[in-house]
Amino acid sequence: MISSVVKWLSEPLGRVALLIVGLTVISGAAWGINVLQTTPEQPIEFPHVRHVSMGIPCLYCHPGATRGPSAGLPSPMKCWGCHQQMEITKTSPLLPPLVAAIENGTPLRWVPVAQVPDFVQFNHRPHLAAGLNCEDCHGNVAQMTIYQNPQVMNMGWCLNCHRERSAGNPELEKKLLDCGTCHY
Amino acid sequence: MSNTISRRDFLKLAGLGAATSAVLTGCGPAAKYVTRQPYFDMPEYTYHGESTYYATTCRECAAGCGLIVRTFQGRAIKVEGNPAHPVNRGKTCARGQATLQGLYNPDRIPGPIRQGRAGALSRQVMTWDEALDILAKLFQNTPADQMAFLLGPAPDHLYDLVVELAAHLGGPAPIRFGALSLFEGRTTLIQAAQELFGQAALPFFDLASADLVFSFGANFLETWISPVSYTRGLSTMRKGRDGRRGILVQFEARMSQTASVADEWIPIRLGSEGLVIAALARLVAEVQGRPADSFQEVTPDEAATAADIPPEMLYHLADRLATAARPLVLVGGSALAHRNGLQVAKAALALNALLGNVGREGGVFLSPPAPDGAPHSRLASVQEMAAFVQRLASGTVKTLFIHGVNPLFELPASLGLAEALKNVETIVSFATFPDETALQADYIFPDHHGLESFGYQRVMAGAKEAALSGLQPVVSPFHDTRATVDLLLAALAQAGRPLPYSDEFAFIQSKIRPLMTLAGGSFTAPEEHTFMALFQQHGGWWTLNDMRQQPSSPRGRIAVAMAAPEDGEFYLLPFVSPVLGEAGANKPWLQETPDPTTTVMWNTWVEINPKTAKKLGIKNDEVVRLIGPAGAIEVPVYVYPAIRPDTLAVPFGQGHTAYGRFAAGRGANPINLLLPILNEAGDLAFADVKVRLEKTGRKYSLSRLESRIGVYGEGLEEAH
Amino acid sequence: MKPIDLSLFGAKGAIVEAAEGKWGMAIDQDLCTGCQACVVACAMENNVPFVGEIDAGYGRSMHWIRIERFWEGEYPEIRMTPYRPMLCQQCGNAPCEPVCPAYATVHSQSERINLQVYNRCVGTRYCANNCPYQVRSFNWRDYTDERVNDAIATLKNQYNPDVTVRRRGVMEKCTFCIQRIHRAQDRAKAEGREVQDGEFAPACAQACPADAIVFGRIDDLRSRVSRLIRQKHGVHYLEELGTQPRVTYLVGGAS
Amino acid sequence: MTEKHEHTAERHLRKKHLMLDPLPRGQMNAMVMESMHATSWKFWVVFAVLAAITAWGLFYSWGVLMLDGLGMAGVNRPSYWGIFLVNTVFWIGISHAGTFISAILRVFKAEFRRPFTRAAELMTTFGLIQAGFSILMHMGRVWLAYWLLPYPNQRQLWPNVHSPLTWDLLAITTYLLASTMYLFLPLIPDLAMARDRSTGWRKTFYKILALGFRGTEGEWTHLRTAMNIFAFAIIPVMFSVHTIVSWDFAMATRPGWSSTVFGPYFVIGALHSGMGAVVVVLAIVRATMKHMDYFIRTEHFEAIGKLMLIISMGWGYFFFNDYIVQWYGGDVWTKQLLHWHEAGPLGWMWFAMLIFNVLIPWLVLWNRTWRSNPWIMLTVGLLINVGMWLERYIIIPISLTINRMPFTWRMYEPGIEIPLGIGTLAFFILLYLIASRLIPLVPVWEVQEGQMAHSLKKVGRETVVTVAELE
Repeated sequence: MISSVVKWLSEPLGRVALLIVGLTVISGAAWGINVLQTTPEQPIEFPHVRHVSMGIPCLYCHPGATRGPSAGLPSPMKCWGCHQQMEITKTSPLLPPLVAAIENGTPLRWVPVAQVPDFVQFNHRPHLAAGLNCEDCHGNVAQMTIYQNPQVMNMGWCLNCHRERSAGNPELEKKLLDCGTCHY
Repeated sequence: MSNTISRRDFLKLAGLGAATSAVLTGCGPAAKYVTRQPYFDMPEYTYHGESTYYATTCRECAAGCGLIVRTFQGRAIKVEGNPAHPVNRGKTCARGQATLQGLYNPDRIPGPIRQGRAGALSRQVMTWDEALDILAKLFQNTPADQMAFLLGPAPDHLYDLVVELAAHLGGPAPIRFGALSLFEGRTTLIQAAQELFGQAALPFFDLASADLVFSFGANFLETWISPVSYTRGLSTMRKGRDGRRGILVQFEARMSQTASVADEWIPIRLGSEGLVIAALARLVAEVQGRPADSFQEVTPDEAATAADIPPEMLYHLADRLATAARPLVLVGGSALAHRNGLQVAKAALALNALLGNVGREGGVFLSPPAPDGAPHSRLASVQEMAAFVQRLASGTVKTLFIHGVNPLFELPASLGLAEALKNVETIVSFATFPDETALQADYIFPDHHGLESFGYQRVMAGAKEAALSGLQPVVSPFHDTRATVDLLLAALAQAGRPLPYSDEFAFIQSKIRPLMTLAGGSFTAPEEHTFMALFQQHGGWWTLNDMRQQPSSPRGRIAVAMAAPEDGEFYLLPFVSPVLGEAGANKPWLQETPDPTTTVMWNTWVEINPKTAKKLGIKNDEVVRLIGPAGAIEVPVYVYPAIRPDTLAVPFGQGHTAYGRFAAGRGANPINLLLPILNEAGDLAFADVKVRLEKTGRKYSLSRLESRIGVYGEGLEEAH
Repeated sequence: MKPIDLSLFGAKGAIVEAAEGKWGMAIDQDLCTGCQACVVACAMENNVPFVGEIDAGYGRSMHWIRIERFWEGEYPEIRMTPYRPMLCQQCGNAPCEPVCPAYATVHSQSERINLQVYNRCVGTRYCANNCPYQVRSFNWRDYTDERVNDAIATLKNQYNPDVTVRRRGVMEKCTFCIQRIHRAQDRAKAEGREVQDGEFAPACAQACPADAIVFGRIDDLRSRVSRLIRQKHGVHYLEELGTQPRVTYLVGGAS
Repeated sequence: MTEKHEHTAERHLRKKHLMLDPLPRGQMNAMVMESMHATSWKFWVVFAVLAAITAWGLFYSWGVLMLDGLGMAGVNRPSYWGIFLVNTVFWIGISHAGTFISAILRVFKAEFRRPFTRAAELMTTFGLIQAGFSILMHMGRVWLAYWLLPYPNQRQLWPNVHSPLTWDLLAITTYLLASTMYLFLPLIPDLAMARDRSTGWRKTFYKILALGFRGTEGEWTHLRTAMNIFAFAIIPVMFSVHTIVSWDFAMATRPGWSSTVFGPYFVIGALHSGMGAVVVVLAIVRATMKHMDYFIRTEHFEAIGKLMLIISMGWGYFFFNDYIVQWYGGDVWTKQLLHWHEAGPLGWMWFAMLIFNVLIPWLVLWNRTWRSNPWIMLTVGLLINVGMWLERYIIIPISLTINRMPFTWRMYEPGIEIPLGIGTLAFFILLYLIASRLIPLVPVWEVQEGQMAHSLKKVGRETVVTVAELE
């Protein structure tokens, strides 16, 4: 029985069948990867590039970074502070959701992209205090529209930097390589 | 086409790996990923990832402990004590800690409901406009004297408003009730102070500075009056003054949690408390060579026999009391729950006077008055509740409003409230949870949870300072609920009989305003808005100096005797569950918190002395039927080594038929065994009840934290 | 002679640290009233799940701190032993650490406490077997999953975002509220100072109405906790096992 | 075969001893082949039942366990390890006899081993599979079990080499690999024999497995050398594995576990249960498979019986040694524990263990007639296995009840462990069933080799057995 199947697979029709199965598997996998990696749909396709090029510092909209764990996502009122004075607010096809949010008093449901799992306790403040800049981890946001992580934010990536920075300093090594620094 | 993998593709592949490993290692449902409402207009001081802390007041009981609630992105995360608050000084009890489980309880009433006295929570949701219409019509159409308000012990601002409302409409004043007050013997204590000192105030026992405390029946470490404050008192006493550690002696028929912490536990027979106090008083007087006044007729030997303790013990105790530097006699709870409870309370206060510690550090004071000068509203005694039930039964009440109390659970069924409610045309409940009483209402217009509410609570006991504890919402309402004060004000306005307050906050402000002019407070402010802001920020306003009242010298005669119980096999001692209190049963974490003395979780039990159990052939976990004068309950047995052989004890707190998934159908309610037998002050003489015990032949495994092998040696019998 | 540096042998998980430790706790059993405020406070702070009546009665309750008590004598000469809050002793030489095959329970070099790394845990439960104090609790079921326990759907709103929510198959235990340690240290560092004694406390110590639990630096002789543990009536339970517990129990009371 | 002039004594010897009762090679091969092919409907019924039990008990229940968490089982505080670990130790114990019989007896040239080395070796491999299942089931997050393997990863995390569980994993893996090799090597000539005597898919199957073995002198030399190396090498591995298993307990800071004698005590215990299991397997194989009564004779039961008696005595000695030291030590917790063992609610297990492991073997196995009866031996073997399972049950969940925190002492009541345990047992038997249809359960070449080496010689009036040294 088995041998006849094997034999059939070596025939032209069998080979076609093999090809179809193979293609299905590969395209399924590709679709899966794509679904997982598509940047999430944001309420507004926010052009970081334009804002950064105007010279707005990251901390203007994400001020939490210097104070604690989360950098924060701006509320509509923050956007409105500038946008109410700008002509483009009325004309841009991107901005009706903002106008609607202001008019209705509803929030904009931004989808956080740079996220770590629940079992990782990340704190922005010490990273900035240690002299890191936003772009060291978040990449060149000045060239992005919707933010995308420039690399996978996983433990190996974290540890690499922690190792480099603490090398040769036993006290710092204790702190930066301690499991309990991030996991509790 | 390039056949090298681009950097982006590589990241995608790596991302797939990351996603897979996130699935594999996932520890979620993550605390961070709880659905949250993003801010529309973020307050300036709120940054994502940083917590905001709000001061408010605990509403799990009426003691009025100050809380600091940690909130994070619009959710209340953790409750801590307010370190500045005079009642609890930064500490909390277990019930206070679990208050968030009430706020986020899955069984809260989500919005106004046309309940129609259905047995279960009705699904007929209304809008608040409809609710308002109904209320307004009720105010318009019900004659004021046919309207009745039944309120709980908290919050005080609602009570104040309803008092004004009733006066405004010309109806009878609202009545307040809470099961804790029933078990504490508050009315009796106040009445005793009134009769003995001529001042109607709750006695304040200064535990912290005493060095020898005799406590009769008062479970002050559990639920009695202000447990956090009294625990601090005990702690201070234990830490000692000048290196001398204070001693606590507890007289109780059952080793309660308080007794278990005491240095000595003296198991006197229920009902003999008055005699023992009187005998001690006589002996102390003898030692000190002073006249014993009303206690002259008491024979110590007879008292000892009645209490079932050796007479030498009584002499010895009296000696210690007489020679102690700062002795204190404390009385409350089951000691007052006898027909002669008022005499017991008076005897204890008189003994304190005899010891010369009235109005002295480490002695007895009277609680400070409310800072705004308003008299503390006394909760109704069972006598007054019985009269109220009579009023309801007679059909003279057309509309009944109920807030903050669950009388169908908290009052003995023998009072006949359930029947009486049928004679009330319309019942409106403002309950937050679907408790037994709320389900019997025609409408439920749910109030906010305490942590979502404005308000204030007068601190009645527990602090030396006069304090008005403030409530403010720490989170925006989780459900479509509405503050009852707002609702009442709006309904009155709609009914065309408005009160002069625009809303709840304005009402509170009008009540706080007089404090601005008082000196010696915890803060001052030049103008009203600042004062209000500081009031919220500090969690209330209190005086900085000691405002306890000095009792005047005692007068009058006291006649104590052995209390005469009803007929029956065993004394019954119902006690409030130290962990659940009267309303904690709907909080899963409190259910799972072990009872301190028995370590039982999630259920009701009856405590039986091992000797009695052996005599009756009863083992642990056997379900027995307790038959009281007014009813019967079935509960599993806990063979408890520290209870008198003639006494059975059952905790109060479970046995709900409603009140959410964690409470309903769990355990039994001992209060339904009781007849409305009262003491002279009108409090329930619940300790004068005797019960019969019957086996049912069934078993129910009680969940205990402790090991029956390790603690009781089960299975290791011959080991020692 | 130079002392031997154990870390040279790679004894990272099981390293015997310097005797003094860093964080420690003193629990005065004479003051403890058994009121369970610490138990509930801990659960609220650390997202500890409840397990229901049957599991709780079967030794599966998840409390990170439990209050023990025993009996002495028989009625009427019966006495309850002082309440004994039992929690992870954060042993300097912890028996749980070397036995974990995955390094999920390790000693923190910087905070000198025992860590439980939830996401590394594979659930062999060896650590819990080997813990002489029996203070580790295991997630026997998915108690925190709203598909299993639908009450979680609303109760999860009170979850502390600073503490991982554990799922089935993972061991957990008291962490000395390491999230609070980190927060305090972070704040102090941002303000350019050291953490002050009494600046923060774990949830249990903060709630304790009797002030029976005191927490702080035991390597600082001036801290309140080290003054307390130097009193004569301090004991370390099961210290004969060489565990170097960091929780000192004060027994017998003042004077 | 029978010759007229043969003495009765000689006839008796031949009837009794397989080695002296040779059959022509071809006939013997045919017998073995037939035993594999002769499959009655009864076999399929048993097969279906076992497969169903395995599917339900092992795989379905395990799925439930994984989805719902270990709450489905009876494990609790303080009995964090339950029947899972009991079964793990039990199966590892069972697996020991295979190698013991095969390797030790081969090294010491014990001739009676020849017909049943194969069945015993299979037990090692199949038992280890069940042990592996049992320990994997016990993990809270089994889907992460690969974290216990040392593999390079970007997090730079490795397994903890301080943990006895890591040692265990290494030891068991080594043992599984080594014993599988050791099973396979002696199988090669038989596979080649089967290849030459079968057609169809069986032929392909044997062709692949026989690795082109033709039976040349060179091949035999290589095979013998390899088998010799493995036989010697696997003995220390076997001892170390069960010693390491015992260290899971002995290294812990628990009363009753922290015992220096646990290593050898566990090894002897493993042999005890393993020998019992071998006897059971042999009795069943002999009774149910065709022609097996030729290969497996009462002389084998008799010889194994002697070994079992010695091992039982050894087990008794180590048990006493462990007990007396623990008892004399006087540690308060250990005293409680010993009392709990004997007088606790499950005290009957303790006595049953002693009766099954010591009393019954000693009463039965001293008698040659009883020893030679397969059915009596089957019973004794089963009882010993029950006794040894109880021993592990006493060491794990019952001992775990007693620790240094009396507030937590609690009994253990198994839950889903029971179907899971039954599942492993069913799977074990199922694997035997499958093997009995696929590979010769008797190593034909080894029997033939033995028969060639044995002959009867007359010395004076006595007929004696002589054995020629072949290797």
